[in-house]
Amino acid sequence: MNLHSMKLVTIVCESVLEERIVEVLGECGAHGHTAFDVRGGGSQGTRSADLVESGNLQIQVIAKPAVAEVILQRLHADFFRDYAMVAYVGEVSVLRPDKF
Amino acid sequence: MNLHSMKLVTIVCESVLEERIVEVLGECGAHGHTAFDVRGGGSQGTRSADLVESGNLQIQVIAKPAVAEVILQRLHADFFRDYAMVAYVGEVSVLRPDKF
Amino acid sequence: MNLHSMKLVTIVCESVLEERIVEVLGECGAHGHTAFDVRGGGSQGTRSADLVESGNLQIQVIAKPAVAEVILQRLHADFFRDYAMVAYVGEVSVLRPDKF
Amino acid sequence: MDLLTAIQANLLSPAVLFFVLGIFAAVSKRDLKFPESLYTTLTIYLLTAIGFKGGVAIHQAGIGAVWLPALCAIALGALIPLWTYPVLRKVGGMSVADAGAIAAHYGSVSAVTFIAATNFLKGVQEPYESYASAFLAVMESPAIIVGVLLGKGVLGGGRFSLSDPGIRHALRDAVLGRGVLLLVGAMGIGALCGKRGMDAVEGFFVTPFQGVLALFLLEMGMVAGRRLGDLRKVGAFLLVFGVVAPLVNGFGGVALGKWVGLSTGGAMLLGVLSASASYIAAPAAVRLSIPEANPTFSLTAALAITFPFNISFGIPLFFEAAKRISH
Amino acid sequence: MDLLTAIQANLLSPAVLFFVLGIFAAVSKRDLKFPESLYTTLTIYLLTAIGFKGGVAIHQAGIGAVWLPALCAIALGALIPLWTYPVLRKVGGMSVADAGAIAAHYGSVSAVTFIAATNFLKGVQEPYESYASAFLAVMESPAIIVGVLLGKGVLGGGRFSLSDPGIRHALRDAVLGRGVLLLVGAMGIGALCGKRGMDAVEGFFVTPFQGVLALFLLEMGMVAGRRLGDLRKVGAFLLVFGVVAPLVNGFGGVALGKWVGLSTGGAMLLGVLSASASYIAAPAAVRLSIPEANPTFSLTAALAITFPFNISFGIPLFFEAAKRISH
Amino acid sequence: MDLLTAIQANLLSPAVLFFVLGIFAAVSKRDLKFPESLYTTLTIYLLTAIGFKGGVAIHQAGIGAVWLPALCAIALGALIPLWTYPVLRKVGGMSVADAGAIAAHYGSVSAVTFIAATNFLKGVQEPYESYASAFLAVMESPAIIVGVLLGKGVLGGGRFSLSDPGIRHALRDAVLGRGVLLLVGAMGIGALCGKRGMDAVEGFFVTPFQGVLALFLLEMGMVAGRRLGDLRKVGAFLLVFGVVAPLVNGFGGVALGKWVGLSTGGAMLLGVLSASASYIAAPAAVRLSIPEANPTFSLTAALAITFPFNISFGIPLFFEAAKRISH
Ligand SMILES: Nc1ncnc2c1ncn2[C@@H]1O[C@H](COP(=O)(O)O)[C@@H](O)[C@H]1O
Ligand SMILES: Nc1ncnc2c1ncn2[C@@H]1O[C@H](COP(=O)(O)O)[C@@H](O)[C@H]1O
Ligand SMILES: Nc1ncnc2c1ncn2[C@@H]1O[C@H](COP(=O)(O)O)[C@@H](O)[C@H]1O
Ligand code: NA
Ligand code: NA
Ligand code: NA
Repeated sequence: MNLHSMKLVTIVCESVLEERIVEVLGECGAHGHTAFDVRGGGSQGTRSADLVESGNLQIQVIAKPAVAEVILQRLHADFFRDYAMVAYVGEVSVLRPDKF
Repeated sequence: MNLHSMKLVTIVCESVLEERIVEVLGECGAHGHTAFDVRGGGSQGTRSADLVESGNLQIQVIAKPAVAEVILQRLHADFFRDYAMVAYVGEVSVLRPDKF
Repeated sequence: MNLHSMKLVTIVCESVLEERIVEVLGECGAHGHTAFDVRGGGSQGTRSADLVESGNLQIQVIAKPAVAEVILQRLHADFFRDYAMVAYVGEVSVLRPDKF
Repeated sequence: MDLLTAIQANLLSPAVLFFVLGIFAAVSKRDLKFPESLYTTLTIYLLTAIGFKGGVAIHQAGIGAVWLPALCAIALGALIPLWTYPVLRKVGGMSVADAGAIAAHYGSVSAVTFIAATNFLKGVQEPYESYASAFLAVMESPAIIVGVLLGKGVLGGGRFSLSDPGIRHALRDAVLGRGVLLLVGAMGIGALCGKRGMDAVEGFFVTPFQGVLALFLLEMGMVAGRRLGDLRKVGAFLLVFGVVAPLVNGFGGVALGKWVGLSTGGAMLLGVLSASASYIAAPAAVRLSIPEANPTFSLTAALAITFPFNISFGIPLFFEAAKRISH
Repeated sequence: MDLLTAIQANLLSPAVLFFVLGIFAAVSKRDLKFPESLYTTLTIYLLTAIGFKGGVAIHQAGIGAVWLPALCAIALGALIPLWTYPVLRKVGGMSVADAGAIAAHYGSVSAVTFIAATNFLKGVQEPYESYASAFLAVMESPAIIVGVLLGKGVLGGGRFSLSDPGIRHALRDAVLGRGVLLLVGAMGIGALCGKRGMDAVEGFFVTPFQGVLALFLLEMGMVAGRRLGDLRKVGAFLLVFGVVAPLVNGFGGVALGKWVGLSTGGAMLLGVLSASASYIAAPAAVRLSIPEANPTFSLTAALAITFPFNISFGIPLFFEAAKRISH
Repeated sequence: MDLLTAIQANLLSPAVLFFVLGIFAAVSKRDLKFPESLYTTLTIYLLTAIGFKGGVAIHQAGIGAVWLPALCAIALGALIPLWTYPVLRKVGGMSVADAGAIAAHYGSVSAVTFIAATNFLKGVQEPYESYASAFLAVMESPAIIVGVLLGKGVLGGGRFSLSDPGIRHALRDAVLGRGVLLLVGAMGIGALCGKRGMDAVEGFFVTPFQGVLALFLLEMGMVAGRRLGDLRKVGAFLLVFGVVAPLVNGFGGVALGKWVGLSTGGAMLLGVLSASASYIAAPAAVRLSIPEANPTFSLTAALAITFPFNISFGIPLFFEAAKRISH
């Protein structure tokens, strides 16, 4: 089986940002994403999900290493300062590298 | 602490496949799985979750490397062509290798 | 871009434990967590989510390697024997190491 | 009331207008963010309520009155794919898989279209056999089975095996899917409880019913509206098919209903059922058993063409037809 | 109405039949896919509605009428674990943890069983003290505390420490869990608002109430049905216990109710509460504080044996008993 | 009824008491675990119901009666940020971003406060222009736009560009957010359907309405209660502002309402709208367009101070004011 290395970028952030981040991911060259609602806590306090304002969201993107790097840079430049957000990258392998 | 290497297989696919994939995982030798509903977008369009038909699902399985490989092969053979699906593998460590 | 290595600890367990585990994570030195409801199956049977008792939960924590190790040890000591639970660790990279 | 008045009254009903609002929201990309569980909850409520009411009606009418028209309904459901399939193949130039898939959708039925039709009848104060939801219950499965057989190419000696896990799951879904189980189950409960049971639960299953339908149609409007963009992809043939098939099936259903002795309202409901296309049971079963069929074709036709057509124009049309044939 | 008629009428009520439908769906592995949030929402509605109605009743009856029977209810809840624990240990051969866990479940109460019993009384037009939901509110916690103490082995000098985080969380849950808070809170609100408040919210808390219960029992049927497979695992003793314990507790509760001056309906409700086993508050608290107890035992007994027994046969039986004692 | 009686009656209404229960649950850290989808579902229901009823009222009153007071309402919404911004800057010493953000919240409106006010009027049997929900619909957006402009520093020549994606998303949300779409959409439907449509859906949109509001306020109480802890963080100025601003805006709104010819009930509703602060539309739009503003300030003021103040004391106060001015 022929596995190919990819990056998995995970973003946890305020729900209000969903549309904007999906837009940014497309601009950075990602070909897809997966999102779901989460709850959590961090430096900016506990986030439940009863008001959209205080809702929390996890977005996962599989992307080529170069794209993943661009994504992180954009997140850093556009969102890290002002919003409750965590982002991290991991290594994964996929069968169909052309999909990402 | 004695950590053991395992594979984490993640599958994102159409909700309609949940039962079938859980069946396949068992056939491949996995001993458990975790699933939850997600939304997302990829090569086959945006998937929200308002109709089961267009629903989206994430399934995660921890398995021995050999089992993980069999799982990927089965997914490739049985589903990749016809269904909206993404699958990837990552490395993780666990304390109780006999559980998986 | 300056990426820093961190550990991602993932715990899948009975919903009833949510508050206690968040407490434990804080005691171990973690600075945040993300949680969401899942369904699944493992050695202790199928867990749906219709009663809290049989509900299932996934918790993710990004933490320094030393903290991650402490977390696993605490989970092992306090929960592994009596509760339906799976825990695993993976490698991730982050931009702001001081957050974790 | 003549046809134009009926159409106008129907178009100005809360149900249809909420549907239009949903389409508008989807088209103008204003996601109303209806929670997924709300959609499921409303479905469960509508199926249970309509089933329960039908069961109470069976209790009152006796099973003797129900079996013959129910048999006709089953036959209708199984036959519709048999004429739509060759048309889709020959006139539409569709592949075996796609033609079978679409045939399954159009033979099967849409519960919400049926419910909208009963509300229409209530609005114009036209009586109907309230056990008609039994037809809804029995028409869901046969067409799916016939359509899947066609789509797997049994006509051309194609491969069809019960050991194929997709087909196994699909048939189980088709024969006793959750929709059928809820509907038939609630119907059985209604038939056992009768009037006394209805008195107890009327405040939940009857009082808010029409309003719940309106809210549900708001959601359906969003679902349909999101599919509008796919209209370009399905081609002119399917656009025409999505209007002509319900007309043919609907008038056929009305005629059969009259022939088997149903009232004007009852015949109209049988027509609406024939005209309606499934967008819940059929899509799931077809996706599992004919994965090579393109779901965009069947779903766009069923949801973005036939469903809106039926609830806006089809319902008053079939009502008018049922009145005409009776005179 | 004699006992057989009462049992038959109860078995043919929408509530019980929907429960049976739920069991059927679970046993035939047809997941009806009720969203998780629907379960929670229905629970919130039922607890709030029953609490509010009870509060309005307290407003009308005066607290003076309530305190004595409520005290009896508390005593009942605390005493039931004390007799069930030794039986489970000696006759059933259960471990300390399992016996304490099961005792906690059977001393505590099931709100839905109570609500089904009030609906039964409404159906047979038997009056009852509508402030009886106060008994429901006060019986949930004491038994859990006693059961947990027993299960941690305090009788045998076992370790029990308030610094154990599991016990800390569990006691907090037991004393002021969400069920109790909703129930007691809504009751307080009803007591403050009285009739005028009821007039405002009747269309929500009363009109659809019985139907909502039917829908909830459909869901409970699925939950119970999924546990049926575990019946083999729990052994013959627990099967018998799951029927005998509610009978003993139920008749005891009826007798105590009569003794303290409750009406036939009220005594029957106290009996039903004693007979019922908790499947929400107790499981969570016990899981946190006695993790070494096997939840399969207590939950299967409570959900798959005692709950169905009570809502089908127990309710008419305790009603009959309450009528007999009164004459 | 004098002011004290009105306040007391309001405080003892189910709606306000359920709100207090929610606060208690949050403060005592007893999470009632209301599912997220329940919150959204209740919001959808309340907005649709109030919109639909308003639309039916417009159908009956004619658009001619509505446009002038609606225009006043728009003006009110746009003007409120213009006086609150300088006060927040100069007296409160807030940053440009924070002052603009808070001004946007206080100019915009809270639908639930409005609904609670209509329920109050129903309780005291005071008639009002039921098309008043039109004011609710038109007041949501203008204030947000003005507030965002202020918060981006346009007064001080600050940077404000429509190509900023945050501002783009925010303005789209503000002009046609989901709240406005549901409200205006349902209102249009009501206006088209009139009485006949209302007859069909009354059992859903009217019968349970007040009870649903009570349940929703239970949830709002939890949301507000969780913010109480932030009161320490916002400083004394904002505490005072959170009570004084609604008083000033409320009395202003009542006076304007009277001046433009509204009835006592209608003027009171316009006052309540002016007094209320948005906690749904404004927060989302402001978060996207003025990310540098601290949401703790605006949300704590709106949710933990102004909202509770309005539904407990504000509503009877503005009612009293409306009565006084009329004499
Ligand atoms: N150490 C962490 N591990 C996992 N998730 C985290 C962590 N820190 C923060 N988060 C998530 O990221 C969200 C925003 O974090 P923050 O900006 O730190 O408030 C939180 O609500 C959590 O869901
Ligand atoms: N690059 C990606 N990163 C993360 N998730 C993806 C990606 N591509 C697709 N997905 C998910 O997989 C589902 C099916 O993908 P597809 O078959 O490409 O339509 C999508 O709905 C997404 O939820
Ligand atoms: N091999 C596995 N892969 C992924 N998730 C698992 C696995 N085994 C167990 N789980 C999850 O962990 C929960 C508890 O597992 P267990 O203690 O084995 O019953 C299950 O309900 C699953 O959600
Ligand atoms: Na059909
Ligand atoms: Na009990
Ligand atoms: Na305002």
